[in-house]
Amino acid sequence: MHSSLHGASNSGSSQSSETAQQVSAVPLREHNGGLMTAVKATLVRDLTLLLRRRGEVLNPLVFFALVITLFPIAISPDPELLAVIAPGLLWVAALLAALLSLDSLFRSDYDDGSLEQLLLAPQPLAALSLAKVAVHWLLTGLPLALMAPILGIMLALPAGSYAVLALSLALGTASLSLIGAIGAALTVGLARGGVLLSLLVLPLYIPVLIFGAGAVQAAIFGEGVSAHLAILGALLAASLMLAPWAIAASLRISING
Amino acid sequence: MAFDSFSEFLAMGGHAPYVWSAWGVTALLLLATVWHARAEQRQLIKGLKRRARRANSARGNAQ
Amino acid sequence: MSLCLQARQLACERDDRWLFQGLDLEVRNGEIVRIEGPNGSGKTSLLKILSGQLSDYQGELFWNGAAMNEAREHFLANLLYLGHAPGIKSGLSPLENLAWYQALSGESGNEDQRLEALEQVGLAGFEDVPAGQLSAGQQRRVALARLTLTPRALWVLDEPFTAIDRHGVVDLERQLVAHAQAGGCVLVTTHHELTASPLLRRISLG
Amino acid sequence: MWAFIHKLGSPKWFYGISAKLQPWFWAAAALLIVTGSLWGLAFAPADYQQGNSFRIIYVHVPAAFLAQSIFIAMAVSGLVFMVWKIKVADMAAAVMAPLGAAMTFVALFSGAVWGVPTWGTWWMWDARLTSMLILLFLYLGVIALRGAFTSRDSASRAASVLAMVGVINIPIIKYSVDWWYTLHQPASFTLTSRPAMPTEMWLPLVIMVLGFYCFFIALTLMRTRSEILRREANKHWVQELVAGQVVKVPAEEAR
Repeated sequence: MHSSLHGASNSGSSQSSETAQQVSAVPLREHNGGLMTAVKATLVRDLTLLLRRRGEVLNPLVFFALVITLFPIAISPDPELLAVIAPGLLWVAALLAALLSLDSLFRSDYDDGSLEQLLLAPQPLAALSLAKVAVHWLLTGLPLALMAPILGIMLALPAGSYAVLALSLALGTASLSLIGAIGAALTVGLARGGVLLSLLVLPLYIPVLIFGAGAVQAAIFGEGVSAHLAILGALLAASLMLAPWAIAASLRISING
Repeated sequence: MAFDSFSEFLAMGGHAPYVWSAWGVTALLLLATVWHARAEQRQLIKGLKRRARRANSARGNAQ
Repeated sequence: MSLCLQARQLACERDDRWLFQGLDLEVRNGEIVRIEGPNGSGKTSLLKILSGQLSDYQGELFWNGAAMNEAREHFLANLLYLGHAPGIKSGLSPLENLAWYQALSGESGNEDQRLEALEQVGLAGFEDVPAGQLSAGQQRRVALARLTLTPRALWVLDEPFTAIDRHGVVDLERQLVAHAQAGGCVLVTTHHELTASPLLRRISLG
Repeated sequence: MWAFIHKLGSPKWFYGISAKLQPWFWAAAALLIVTGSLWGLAFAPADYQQGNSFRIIYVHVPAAFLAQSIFIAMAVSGLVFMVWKIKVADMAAAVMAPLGAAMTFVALFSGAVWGVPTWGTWWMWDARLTSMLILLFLYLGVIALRGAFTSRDSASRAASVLAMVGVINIPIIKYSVDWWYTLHQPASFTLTSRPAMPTEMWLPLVIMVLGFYCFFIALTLMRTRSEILRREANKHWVQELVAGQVVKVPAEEAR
């Protein structure tokens, strides 16, 4: 057992303090804010990276379209039946597509060592990770929300619910990105974290799914959707307040190995 | 007493399969957790004792 | 203001095994401190503890006399840590990589500074090549460009000589000595034998 | 106060005090559960609507209570571990998770079985059962996450964070599932919500609930003790403790 330490600091400390007096000191910096600079740079960096690898941005969208194609084939092409299940199908498929891309949120940063550097920045880690999540939503959740109405047409989604579908998805996927990022941060240090990530995150997605799909259904039945959207907004506000701290704490755990 | 006889008690007014399966599974799980905890404890202490004895005899041989 | 990083009775246990125990350490300006020890003796863990990344340790850390918890932000503002992985994004050019690192500490900086830093590490002409197309040694040099680009008093370098050619090793070693002479401080682990210098101090683990 | 918290945090102290407490909780659990079972099964009157199938309530409700309470206890332990670095709290959290999952399973199973005479089907997407099912997934997530790490310290901290995130979400999940259920199944019959239960019906239920809680405490104490031995096997006090017992054994063999 290697338990003891040989010749720790006694060997040279006295002599080195003498040398320390001979040399001038490098001026120490005061930490002077710059949080906005750091957040902006992180946003720009992640956007640039993802836009250079367009495949990664497109894959969730293709997955979304593919899954939606499977349902009429598996169930029935009957427009009336499809119209009934369309809100739920669209929401579940979008949710899975958003989940699919989560695993890579911190993975490449972890692998190349820049996550370590992110944690050592003299800025609040919560704010920096929020920037990363924002980019994830901008390039996954938002495109999914914009694409959903097109797939809605293919599922014979009744008129009048398209705007609500896109809006509820845009609001909801933002919460999904935030909650999912906690799971991604917890599993980033694990070699095969992908499946585990879904297991951790999917139960937490249920409230968003209920009110998101509920909003579209309410729109179809001609009921008021403002309550649903308000709750989705409240969920987003709560996630915005709490998730960044959980993400930061999780990242610190993962970096410890 | 809600039942007139023991056989009536067992029959649970025709709901016997449901009542007894629910209670049975519960009892089984509770007992299983206790048994598992006991087995776990015994095994641990046994392992620790074996280790201590080995350490003891090693010390004895050295002397 | 002088610089002082102190560790008192530092101990690190990793899954029932003590990596080190009762370690007292004081690092001041004008020093190069080399942490030595065989593989698995906890060199990287020690550097991670000293750079505030690992919280799972016993003992106390002080930065300029203040407990690390309270001085953390000031400490991080004066720290430059380079780990095993260079932390270079393969999808970004060296210039873009450096720009992010500069911004992380709150400085926007300008392109001339970054170009100059890259030139100093011998990467002139590679400024706009995606870092993924550079060799491992060149990527390491991009990371090392941060030493001149973002001046920090305390350098914590984990195996900085990895993948660097002989010429680069000499340059880097000279840079470490110059930093210490200028009053900075270097904490380093390396398998490369550093030239003896009055500024160099060794600490062995394990 | 601080001294007390840290004393409580010392595994050795906890090992000693839990040895004294444990038998009391086991006795209370056994007494309460046996009394409650006899009373609930044989003496409580049958329900005027559901007949004797209603007796499932005496296992379903305590299990459901415990399932939720254990998750909260696990999250609180996680918080204590993260804030004060008290390792015993994490050991307790680690042994609570499987029991919580087992209780959730009991609640689900008894609920499903109860559904057959009540609704005529083995599974209903009833609000309570659906929340329970989600809770089971949350438990499985925590257990799986703890198991996935190679470093025990990281595993503990990750599981603590997940338990805390989960406990914040449980009320939200419960609320949204209730809301979803009323939307889709307006004014339907739920298993356990009933107006004014007579005393001889709810008293055994209270006894069973208390018994289950005592059982949970006793089992957690016992398994935390095992966990302490496992994790502190290299510590001096554990070796002394075991050595004291080892010395006795050869003496017995010699006779």
